[in-house]
Amino acid sequence: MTVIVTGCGFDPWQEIQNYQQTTGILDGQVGATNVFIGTLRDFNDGTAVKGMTLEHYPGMTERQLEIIISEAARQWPVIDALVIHRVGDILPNEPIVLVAVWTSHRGDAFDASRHIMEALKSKAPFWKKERLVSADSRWVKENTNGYKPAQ
Amino acid sequence: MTVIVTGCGFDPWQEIQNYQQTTGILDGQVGATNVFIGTLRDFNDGTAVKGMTLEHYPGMTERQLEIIISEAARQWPVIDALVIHRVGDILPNEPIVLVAVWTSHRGDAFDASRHIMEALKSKAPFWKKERLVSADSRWVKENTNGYKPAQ
Amino acid sequence: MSIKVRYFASLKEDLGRSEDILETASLLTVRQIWQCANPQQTLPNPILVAVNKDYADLESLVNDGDEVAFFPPVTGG
Amino acid sequence: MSIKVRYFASLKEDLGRSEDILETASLLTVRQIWQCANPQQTLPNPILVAVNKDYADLESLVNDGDEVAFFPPVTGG
Repeated sequence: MTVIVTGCGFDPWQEIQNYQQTTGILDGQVGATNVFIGTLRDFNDGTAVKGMTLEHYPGMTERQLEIIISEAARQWPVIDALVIHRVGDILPNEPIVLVAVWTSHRGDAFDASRHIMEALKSKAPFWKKERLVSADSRWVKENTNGYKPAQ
Repeated sequence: MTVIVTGCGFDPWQEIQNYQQTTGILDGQVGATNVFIGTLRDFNDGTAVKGMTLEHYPGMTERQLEIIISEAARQWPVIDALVIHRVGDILPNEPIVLVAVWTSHRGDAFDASRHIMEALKSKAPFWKKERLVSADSRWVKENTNGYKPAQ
Repeated sequence: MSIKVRYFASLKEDLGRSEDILETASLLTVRQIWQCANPQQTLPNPILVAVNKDYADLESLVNDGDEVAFFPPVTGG
Repeated sequence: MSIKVRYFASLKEDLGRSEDILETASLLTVRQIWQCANPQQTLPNPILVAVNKDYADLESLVNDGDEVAFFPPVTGG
Protein backbone atom coordinates (compact mmCIF):
# COMPACT_ATOMS: atom_id res chain seq x y z
CA MET A 1 0.00 0.00 0.00
CA THR A 2 1.63 3.20 -1.15
CA VAL A 3 0.76 6.90 -0.94
CA ILE A 4 2.61 9.53 -2.96
CA VAL A 5 1.95 13.29 -2.82
CA THR A 6 3.97 14.94 -5.53
CA GLY A 7 4.62 18.39 -6.92
CA CYS A 8 5.72 16.89 -10.24
CA GLY A 9 3.65 15.84 -13.22
CA PHE A 10 3.26 12.08 -13.67
CA ASP A 11 2.12 9.65 -16.34
CA PRO A 12 -0.44 7.45 -14.57
CA TRP A 13 0.00 4.44 -16.87
CA GLN A 14 3.76 4.55 -16.55
CA GLU A 15 3.46 4.80 -12.76
CA ILE A 16 1.21 1.75 -12.57
CA GLN A 17 3.46 -0.24 -14.89
CA ASN A 18 6.49 0.63 -12.73
CA TYR A 19 4.62 -0.07 -9.51
CA GLN A 20 3.52 -3.51 -10.69
CA GLN A 21 7.05 -4.33 -11.74
CA THR A 22 8.83 -3.13 -8.60
CA THR A 23 6.31 -4.60 -6.14
CA GLY A 24 5.85 -7.87 -8.04
CA ILE A 25 2.13 -7.78 -7.13
CA LEU A 26 1.20 -9.97 -10.06
CA ASP A 27 2.04 -13.32 -8.51
CA GLY A 28 -1.01 -15.34 -9.52
CA GLN A 29 -3.41 -13.97 -6.90
CA VAL A 30 -4.50 -10.79 -8.65
CA GLY A 31 -7.60 -11.28 -10.79
CA ALA A 32 -8.81 -7.68 -10.91
CA THR A 33 -7.31 -4.22 -11.05
CA ASN A 34 -9.34 -1.04 -10.93
CA VAL A 35 -7.78 2.31 -11.67
CA PHE A 36 -9.30 5.74 -11.40
CA ILE A 37 -7.59 8.82 -12.81
CA GLY A 38 -8.83 12.34 -12.21
CA THR A 39 -7.59 14.93 -14.70
CA LEU A 40 -8.03 18.70 -14.83
CA ARG A 41 -10.71 19.86 -17.26
CA ASP A 42 -10.47 23.24 -18.98
CA PHE A 43 -14.02 24.13 -17.93
CA ASN A 44 -15.78 24.06 -14.56
CA ASP A 45 -19.18 25.44 -13.53
CA GLY A 46 -19.50 27.20 -16.89
CA THR A 47 -16.16 29.00 -16.62
CA ALA A 48 -13.02 28.44 -18.70
CA VAL A 49 -10.16 27.23 -16.52
CA LYS A 50 -6.53 27.99 -17.39
CA GLY A 51 -4.98 25.97 -14.62
CA MET A 52 -5.18 25.06 -10.98
CA THR A 53 -3.09 25.33 -7.85
CA LEU A 54 -3.46 22.55 -5.31
CA GLU A 55 -2.59 23.31 -1.71
CA HIS A 56 -2.27 20.58 0.91
CA TYR A 57 -1.34 20.03 4.55
CA PRO A 58 2.01 18.23 4.39
CA GLY A 59 2.10 15.29 6.76
CA MET A 60 -1.62 15.29 7.47
CA THR A 61 -2.48 14.61 3.83
CA GLU A 62 -0.27 11.53 3.61
CA ARG A 63 -1.53 10.35 7.00
CA GLN A 64 -5.18 10.67 6.00
CA LEU A 65 -4.59 8.91 2.67
CA GLU A 66 -2.96 6.02 4.53
CA ILE A 67 -5.93 5.82 6.91
CA ILE A 68 -8.34 5.80 3.94
CA ILE A 69 -6.47 2.93 2.26
CA SER A 70 -6.34 0.96 5.53
CA GLU A 71 -10.08 1.38 5.98
CA ALA A 72 -10.71 0.11 2.45
CA ALA A 73 -8.37 -2.84 3.07
CA ARG A 74 -10.34 -3.74 6.20
CA GLN A 75 -13.63 -3.64 4.31
CA TRP A 76 -12.52 -5.47 1.13
CA PRO A 77 -9.76 -8.07 0.53
CA VAL A 78 -7.29 -5.67 -1.10
CA ILE A 79 -3.99 -7.20 -2.24
CA ASP A 80 -2.37 -3.83 -2.90
CA ALA A 81 -3.32 -0.20 -3.47
CA LEU A 82 -1.53 2.86 -4.82
CA VAL A 83 -2.64 6.47 -4.46
CA ILE A 84 -0.79 9.34 -6.15
CA HIS A 85 -1.99 12.93 -5.75
CA ARG A 86 -0.55 15.99 -7.39
CA VAL A 87 -0.01 19.31 -5.57
CA GLY A 88 1.15 22.72 -6.79
CA ASP A 89 0.42 24.20 -10.23
CA ILE A 90 -1.47 22.00 -12.70
CA LEU A 91 -2.54 22.50 -16.32
CA PRO A 92 -5.64 21.12 -18.09
CA ASN A 93 -5.38 17.42 -19.06
CA GLU A 94 -2.76 16.78 -16.40
CA PRO A 95 -3.59 14.03 -13.90
CA ILE A 96 -4.57 15.24 -10.43
CA VAL A 97 -5.13 11.91 -8.75
CA LEU A 98 -4.54 8.21 -9.38
CA VAL A 99 -6.15 5.42 -7.35
CA ALA A 100 -5.23 1.83 -8.21
CA VAL A 101 -6.50 -1.25 -6.37
CA TRP A 102 -5.48 -4.86 -6.92
CA THR A 103 -7.77 -7.67 -5.69
CA SER A 104 -8.65 -11.26 -6.52
CA HIS A 105 -12.24 -10.53 -7.58
CA ARG A 106 -13.65 -7.72 -9.68
CA GLY A 107 -16.42 -6.53 -7.35
CA ASP A 108 -13.87 -5.82 -4.63
CA ALA A 109 -11.63 -3.86 -7.02
CA PHE A 110 -14.50 -1.61 -8.15
CA ASP A 111 -15.88 -1.15 -4.62
CA ALA A 112 -12.57 -0.45 -2.90
CA SER A 113 -11.36 1.93 -5.62
CA ARG A 114 -14.58 3.92 -5.54
CA HIS A 115 -14.55 4.01 -1.74
CA ILE A 116 -10.99 5.31 -1.66
CA MET A 117 -11.84 8.05 -4.21
CA GLU A 118 -14.93 9.18 -2.30
CA ALA A 119 -13.13 9.16 1.04
CA LEU A 120 -10.20 11.06 -0.49
CA LYS A 121 -12.56 13.72 -1.82
CA SER A 122 -14.18 14.28 1.56
CA LYS A 123 -11.28 13.73 3.96
CA ALA A 124 -7.83 14.28 2.43
CA PRO A 125 -6.68 17.86 3.13
CA PHE A 126 -6.24 19.25 -0.38
CA TRP A 127 -7.66 22.54 -1.62
CA LYS A 128 -8.07 23.56 -5.25
CA LYS A 129 -7.75 27.10 -6.49
CA GLU A 130 -8.69 27.53 -10.13
CA ARG A 131 -6.87 30.04 -12.31
CA LEU A 132 -9.49 31.31 -14.74
CA VAL A 133 -9.00 32.45 -18.32
CA SER A 134 -10.42 35.81 -17.18
CA ALA A 135 -7.21 36.17 -15.08
CA ASP A 136 -9.20 35.83 -11.85
CA SER A 137 -8.75 32.92 -9.54
CA ARG A 138 -11.20 31.22 -7.20
CA TRP A 139 -11.16 28.57 -4.52
CA VAL A 140 -13.25 25.55 -5.44
CA LYS A 141 -16.08 25.63 -2.93
CA GLU A 142 -17.05 22.08 -2.35
CA ASN A 143 -16.58 18.63 -3.77
CA THR A 144 -19.73 17.09 -5.14
CA ASN A 145 -20.35 13.44 -4.50
CA GLY A 146 -19.80 12.90 -8.23
CA TYR A 147 -23.03 11.04 -8.84
CA LYS A 148 -26.34 11.92 -10.31
CA PRO A 149 -29.21 12.02 -7.83
CA ALA A 150 -31.41 8.92 -7.87
CA GLN A 151 -34.20 9.38 -10.36
CA MET B 1 -15.35 3.80 -29.01
CA THR B 2 -13.11 0.85 -29.84
CA VAL B 3 -13.36 -2.91 -29.44
CA ILE B 4 -10.39 -5.21 -29.94
CA VAL B 5 -10.46 -9.01 -29.69
CA THR B 6 -6.91 -10.28 -29.87
CA GLY B 7 -5.04 -13.55 -29.83
CA CYS B 8 -1.88 -11.76 -28.70
CA GLY B 9 -0.75 -10.78 -25.23
CA PHE B 10 -1.02 -7.07 -24.47
CA ASP B 11 0.26 -4.62 -21.85
CA PRO B 12 -2.90 -2.82 -20.66
CA TRP B 13 -1.10 0.34 -19.52
CA GLN B 14 0.81 0.64 -22.77
CA GLU B 15 -2.43 0.13 -24.73
CA ILE B 16 -4.20 2.92 -22.84
CA GLN B 17 -1.25 5.26 -23.23
CA ASN B 18 -1.18 4.61 -26.99
CA TYR B 19 -4.96 4.91 -27.29
CA GLN B 20 -4.99 8.27 -25.50
CA GLN B 21 -2.22 9.54 -27.73
CA THR B 22 -3.62 8.37 -31.05
CA THR B 23 -7.23 9.42 -30.34
CA GLY B 24 -6.30 12.72 -28.69
CA ILE B 25 -9.15 12.18 -26.19
CA LEU B 26 -7.51 14.41 -23.61
CA ASP B 27 -8.70 17.73 -25.01
CA GLY B 28 -9.81 19.45 -21.81
CA GLN B 29 -13.16 17.69 -21.44
CA VAL B 30 -12.01 14.52 -19.71
CA GLY B 31 -12.09 14.77 -15.93
CA ALA B 32 -12.28 11.09 -15.09
CA THR B 33 -10.94 7.81 -16.41
CA ASN B 34 -11.85 4.44 -15.01
CA VAL B 35 -9.98 1.31 -16.04
CA PHE B 36 -10.70 -2.27 -15.16
CA ILE B 37 -8.23 -5.06 -15.91
CA GLY B 38 -9.05 -8.73 -15.43
CA THR B 39 -6.02 -11.02 -15.16
CA LEU B 40 -5.76 -14.80 -14.95
CA ARG B 41 -5.19 -16.10 -11.44
CA ASP B 42 -3.29 -19.31 -10.81
CA PHE B 43 -6.06 -20.65 -8.57
CA ASN B 44 -9.82 -20.97 -9.10
CA ASP B 45 -12.42 -22.75 -6.98
CA GLY B 46 -9.69 -24.32 -4.91
CA THR B 47 -7.80 -25.80 -7.87
CA ALA B 48 -4.39 -24.78 -9.20
CA VAL B 49 -4.67 -23.40 -12.72
CA LYS B 50 -1.81 -23.71 -15.21
CA GLY B 51 -3.42 -21.67 -17.95
CA MET B 52 -6.60 -21.01 -19.85
CA THR B 53 -7.93 -21.23 -23.38
CA LEU B 54 -10.51 -18.66 -24.38
CA GLU B 55 -12.87 -19.53 -27.19
CA HIS B 56 -15.09 -16.92 -28.83
CA TYR B 57 -17.60 -16.49 -31.64
CA PRO B 58 -15.78 -14.30 -34.20
CA GLY B 59 -17.98 -11.54 -35.47
CA MET B 60 -20.69 -11.96 -32.84
CA THR B 61 -18.26 -11.19 -30.01
CA GLU B 62 -17.14 -7.87 -31.49
CA ARG B 63 -20.75 -7.01 -32.36
CA GLN B 64 -22.00 -7.69 -28.83
CA LEU B 65 -19.15 -5.70 -27.30
CA GLU B 66 -20.03 -2.74 -29.53
CA ILE B 67 -23.69 -2.99 -28.47
CA ILE B 68 -22.64 -3.08 -24.80
CA ILE B 69 -20.52 0.06 -25.18
CA SER B 70 -23.31 1.86 -27.07
CA GLU B 71 -25.78 1.01 -24.32
CA ALA B 72 -23.41 2.40 -21.69
CA ALA B 73 -22.89 5.55 -23.78
CA ARG B 74 -26.65 6.06 -23.93
CA GLN B 75 -26.98 5.70 -20.18
CA TRP B 76 -23.97 7.81 -19.15
CA PRO B 77 -22.17 10.72 -20.88
CA VAL B 78 -19.19 8.70 -22.09
CA ILE B 79 -16.55 10.64 -24.04
CA ASP B 80 -14.74 7.51 -25.16
CA ALA B 81 -14.40 3.83 -24.28
CA LEU B 82 -11.96 1.06 -25.12
CA VAL B 83 -12.49 -2.66 -24.62
CA ILE B 84 -9.75 -5.20 -25.31
CA HIS B 85 -10.36 -8.92 -24.79
CA ARG B 86 -7.86 -11.72 -25.18
CA VAL B 87 -8.67 -15.05 -26.86
CA GLY B 88 -6.65 -18.23 -27.29
CA ASP B 89 -4.12 -19.57 -24.79
CA ILE B 90 -3.40 -17.48 -21.71
CA LEU B 91 -1.02 -17.89 -18.79
CA PRO B 92 -1.48 -16.76 -15.16
CA ASN B 93 -0.95 -13.01 -14.60
CA GLU B 94 -1.70 -12.22 -18.23
CA PRO B 95 -4.50 -9.73 -18.83
CA ILE B 96 -7.76 -11.23 -20.10
CA VAL B 97 -9.82 -8.08 -20.44
CA LEU B 98 -9.36 -4.32 -20.35
CA VAL B 99 -12.24 -1.84 -20.04
CA ALA B 100 -11.41 1.87 -20.08
CA VAL B 101 -13.96 4.68 -19.93
CA TRP B 102 -13.33 8.42 -20.26
CA THR B 103 -15.94 10.89 -18.92
CA SER B 104 -16.16 14.41 -17.54
CA HIS B 105 -17.27 13.37 -14.05
CA ARG B 106 -16.06 10.56 -11.86
CA GLY B 107 -19.39 8.94 -11.01
CA ASP B 108 -20.07 8.35 -14.69
CA ALA B 109 -16.64 6.78 -15.24
CA PHE B 110 -17.11 4.29 -12.39
CA ASP B 111 -20.73 3.50 -13.32
CA ALA B 112 -20.15 3.06 -17.06
CA SER B 113 -17.00 0.98 -16.60
CA ARG B 114 -18.68 -1.34 -14.14
CA HIS B 115 -21.74 -1.65 -16.35
CA ILE B 116 -19.63 -2.56 -19.37
CA MET B 117 -17.76 -5.23 -17.36
CA GLU B 118 -20.95 -6.79 -16.01
CA ALA B 119 -22.64 -6.77 -19.42
CA LEU B 120 -19.53 -8.25 -21.02
CA LYS B 121 -19.50 -11.07 -18.46
CA SER B 122 -23.12 -12.00 -19.14
CA LYS B 123 -23.47 -11.26 -22.86
CA ALA B 124 -20.20 -11.35 -24.81
CA PRO B 125 -19.72 -14.83 -26.34
CA PHE B 126 -16.46 -15.96 -24.76
CA TRP B 127 -15.91 -19.31 -23.07
CA LYS B 128 -13.08 -20.16 -20.71
CA LYS B 129 -11.49 -23.55 -20.45
CA GLU B 130 -9.02 -23.90 -17.63
CA ARG B 131 -5.93 -26.05 -17.98
CA LEU B 132 -5.29 -27.47 -14.53
CA VAL B 133 -1.97 -28.35 -12.93
CA SER B 134 -3.35 -31.91 -12.60
CA ALA B 135 -3.21 -32.05 -16.44
CA ASP B 136 -7.00 -32.09 -16.65
CA SER B 137 -8.94 -29.27 -18.21
CA ARG B 138 -12.43 -27.97 -17.44
CA TRP B 139 -14.87 -25.50 -18.88
CA VAL B 140 -15.64 -22.67 -16.48
CA LYS B 141 -19.29 -23.19 -15.61
CA GLU B 142 -20.71 -19.79 -14.98
CA ASN B 143 -19.67 -16.23 -14.34
CA THR B 144 -20.52 -14.96 -10.89
CA ASN B 145 -21.77 -11.44 -10.54
CA GLY B 146 -18.50 -10.64 -8.77
CA TYR B 147 -20.07 -9.04 -5.74
CA LYS B 148 -20.73 -10.12 -2.22
CA PRO B 149 -24.38 -10.60 -1.35
CA ALA B 150 -25.93 -7.69 0.55
CA GLN B 151 -25.48 -8.24 4.26
CA MET C 1 -33.69 -23.26 -47.58
CA SER C 2 -30.12 -23.52 -46.40
CA ILE C 3 -29.33 -22.82 -42.74
CA LYS C 4 -25.90 -22.85 -41.14
CA VAL C 5 -25.93 -24.15 -37.57
CA ARG C 6 -22.95 -23.53 -35.29
CA TYR C 7 -21.97 -24.90 -31.88
CA PHE C 8 -19.45 -23.49 -29.43
CA ALA C 9 -17.38 -24.44 -26.39
CA SER C 10 -18.52 -27.43 -24.29
CA LEU C 11 -21.53 -27.95 -26.57
CA LYS C 12 -19.25 -28.28 -29.58
CA GLU C 13 -17.16 -30.83 -27.69
CA ASP C 14 -20.21 -32.76 -26.51
CA LEU C 15 -21.66 -32.97 -30.02
CA GLY C 16 -18.28 -33.68 -31.56
CA ARG C 17 -18.75 -31.12 -34.34
CA SER C 18 -18.75 -27.35 -34.72
CA GLU C 19 -21.33 -26.87 -37.44
CA ASP C 20 -24.07 -28.31 -39.64
CA ILE C 21 -25.52 -27.12 -42.90
CA LEU C 22 -29.28 -27.86 -42.88
CA GLU C 23 -31.48 -27.97 -45.96
CA THR C 24 -35.06 -27.40 -44.85
CA ALA C 25 -38.31 -27.22 -46.79
CA SER C 26 -40.30 -24.95 -44.49
CA LEU C 27 -39.79 -21.98 -42.18
CA LEU C 28 -38.57 -23.30 -38.82
CA THR C 29 -38.03 -21.83 -35.36
CA VAL C 30 -34.66 -21.98 -33.63
CA ARG C 31 -36.00 -24.79 -31.45
CA GLN C 32 -37.05 -26.78 -34.55
CA ILE C 33 -33.64 -26.18 -36.11
CA TRP C 34 -32.06 -27.86 -33.07
CA GLN C 35 -34.43 -30.82 -33.31
CA CYS C 36 -33.77 -31.16 -37.02
CA ALA C 37 -29.98 -31.03 -36.59
CA ASN C 38 -29.90 -33.11 -33.40
CA PRO C 39 -32.86 -35.54 -33.47
CA GLN C 40 -31.32 -37.76 -30.76
CA GLN C 41 -30.37 -34.94 -28.40
CA THR C 42 -32.70 -32.94 -26.20
CA LEU C 43 -31.88 -29.25 -26.19
CA PRO C 44 -29.42 -28.55 -23.36
CA ASN C 45 -30.51 -26.30 -20.53
CA PRO C 46 -29.26 -23.64 -19.95
CA ILE C 47 -28.61 -22.74 -23.58
CA LEU C 48 -28.06 -19.45 -25.43
CA VAL C 49 -28.99 -18.97 -29.07
CA ALA C 50 -28.10 -16.40 -31.71
CA VAL C 51 -29.39 -15.80 -35.22
CA ASN C 52 -27.00 -13.94 -37.50
CA LYS C 53 -24.80 -13.04 -34.50
CA ASP C 54 -27.57 -11.38 -32.50
CA TYR C 55 -29.16 -13.00 -29.48
CA ALA C 56 -32.48 -14.65 -30.31
CA ASP C 57 -34.94 -16.90 -28.51
CA LEU C 58 -35.99 -20.44 -29.21
CA GLU C 59 -39.20 -19.37 -30.91
CA SER C 60 -37.48 -16.95 -33.33
CA LEU C 61 -38.09 -17.87 -36.97
CA VAL C 62 -35.06 -18.70 -39.08
CA ASN C 63 -34.83 -17.54 -42.70
CA ASP C 64 -32.98 -18.92 -45.70
CA GLY C 65 -29.27 -18.18 -45.43
CA ASP C 66 -29.39 -17.45 -41.69
CA GLU C 67 -26.67 -18.55 -39.33
CA VAL C 68 -28.02 -20.08 -36.12
CA ALA C 69 -25.71 -20.62 -33.15
CA PHE C 70 -26.18 -22.64 -29.96
CA PHE C 71 -23.85 -22.22 -27.01
CA PRO C 72 -23.59 -22.56 -23.22
CA PRO C 73 -23.70 -19.52 -20.88
CA VAL C 74 -20.77 -17.25 -21.63
CA THR C 75 -17.79 -16.99 -19.27
CA GLY C 76 -15.59 -14.21 -20.60
CA GLY C 77 -14.05 -11.20 -18.86
CA MET D 1 1.77 25.88 27.20
CA SER D 2 2.84 26.49 23.65
CA ILE D 3 0.39 25.68 20.85
CA LYS D 4 1.04 26.00 17.15
CA VAL D 5 -2.05 27.07 15.18
CA ARG D 6 -2.16 26.65 11.40
CA TYR D 7 -4.52 27.94 8.72
CA PHE D 8 -4.94 26.69 5.15
CA ALA D 9 -6.36 27.65 1.75
CA SER D 10 -9.03 30.40 1.66
CA LEU D 11 -8.93 30.73 5.45
CA LYS D 12 -5.21 31.46 5.35
CA GLU D 13 -5.85 34.11 2.69
CA ASP D 14 -8.75 35.64 4.62
CA LEU D 15 -6.73 35.88 7.83
CA GLY D 16 -3.62 37.04 5.99
CA ARG D 17 -1.36 34.60 7.84
CA SER D 18 -0.62 30.89 7.86
CA GLU D 19 0.17 30.28 11.52
CA ASP D 20 0.26 31.54 15.08
CA ILE D 21 2.22 30.39 18.10
CA LEU D 22 -0.01 30.70 21.18
CA GLU D 23 1.24 30.72 24.75
CA THR D 24 -1.65 29.69 27.01
CA ALA D 25 -1.90 29.31 30.76
CA SER D 26 -4.68 26.70 30.93
CA LEU D 27 -5.98 23.69 29.04
CA LEU D 28 -8.13 24.96 26.17
CA THR D 29 -10.48 23.37 23.65
CA VAL D 30 -9.99 23.78 19.91
CA ARG D 31 -12.81 26.33 19.92
CA GLN D 32 -11.11 28.33 22.66
CA ILE D 33 -7.83 28.19 20.75
CA TRP D 34 -9.58 29.85 17.80
CA GLN D 35 -11.05 32.56 20.03
CA CYS D 36 -7.69 33.19 21.65
CA ALA D 37 -5.89 33.44 18.28
CA ASN D 38 -8.66 35.35 16.52
CA PRO D 39 -10.53 37.43 19.11
CA GLN D 40 -12.12 39.66 16.41
CA GLN D 41 -13.21 36.81 14.11
CA THR D 42 -16.10 34.44 14.65
CA LEU D 43 -15.27 30.88 13.78
CA PRO D 44 -16.09 30.27 10.10
CA ASN D 45 -18.78 27.76 9.24
CA PRO D 46 -18.25 25.22 7.73
CA ILE D 47 -14.82 24.60 9.23
CA LEU D 48 -12.66 21.52 9.67
CA VAL D 49 -10.17 21.14 12.49
CA ALA D 50 -7.25 18.85 13.14
CA VAL D 51 -5.06 18.29 16.17
CA ASN D 52 -1.63 16.83 15.43
CA LYS D 53 -2.73 16.01 11.88
CA ASP D 54 -5.76 13.96 12.89
CA TYR D 55 -9.30 15.23 12.53
CA ALA D 56 -10.68 16.55 15.80
CA ASP D 57 -13.78 18.41 16.92
CA LEU D 58 -14.19 21.86 18.37
CA GLU D 59 -14.51 20.55 21.91
CA SER D 60 -11.30 18.46 21.78
CA LEU D 61 -8.77 19.50 24.42
CA VAL D 62 -5.41 20.76 23.22
CA ASN D 63 -2.21 19.85 25.03
CA ASP D 64 1.13 21.57 25.33
CA GLY D 65 3.12 21.24 22.11
CA ASP D 66 0.07 20.29 20.02
CA GLU D 67 -0.42 21.54 16.48
CA VAL D 68 -3.98 22.74 15.82
CA ALA D 69 -5.15 23.36 12.26
CA PHE D 70 -8.23 25.14 10.91
CA PHE D 71 -9.28 24.79 7.28
CA PRO D 72 -12.25 24.95 4.90
CA PRO D 73 -13.90 21.79 3.48
CA VAL D 74 -11.39 19.88 1.39
CA THR D 75 -11.58 19.81 -2.41
CA GLY D 76 -8.93 17.36 -3.59
CA GLY D 77 -9.18 14.49 -6.02
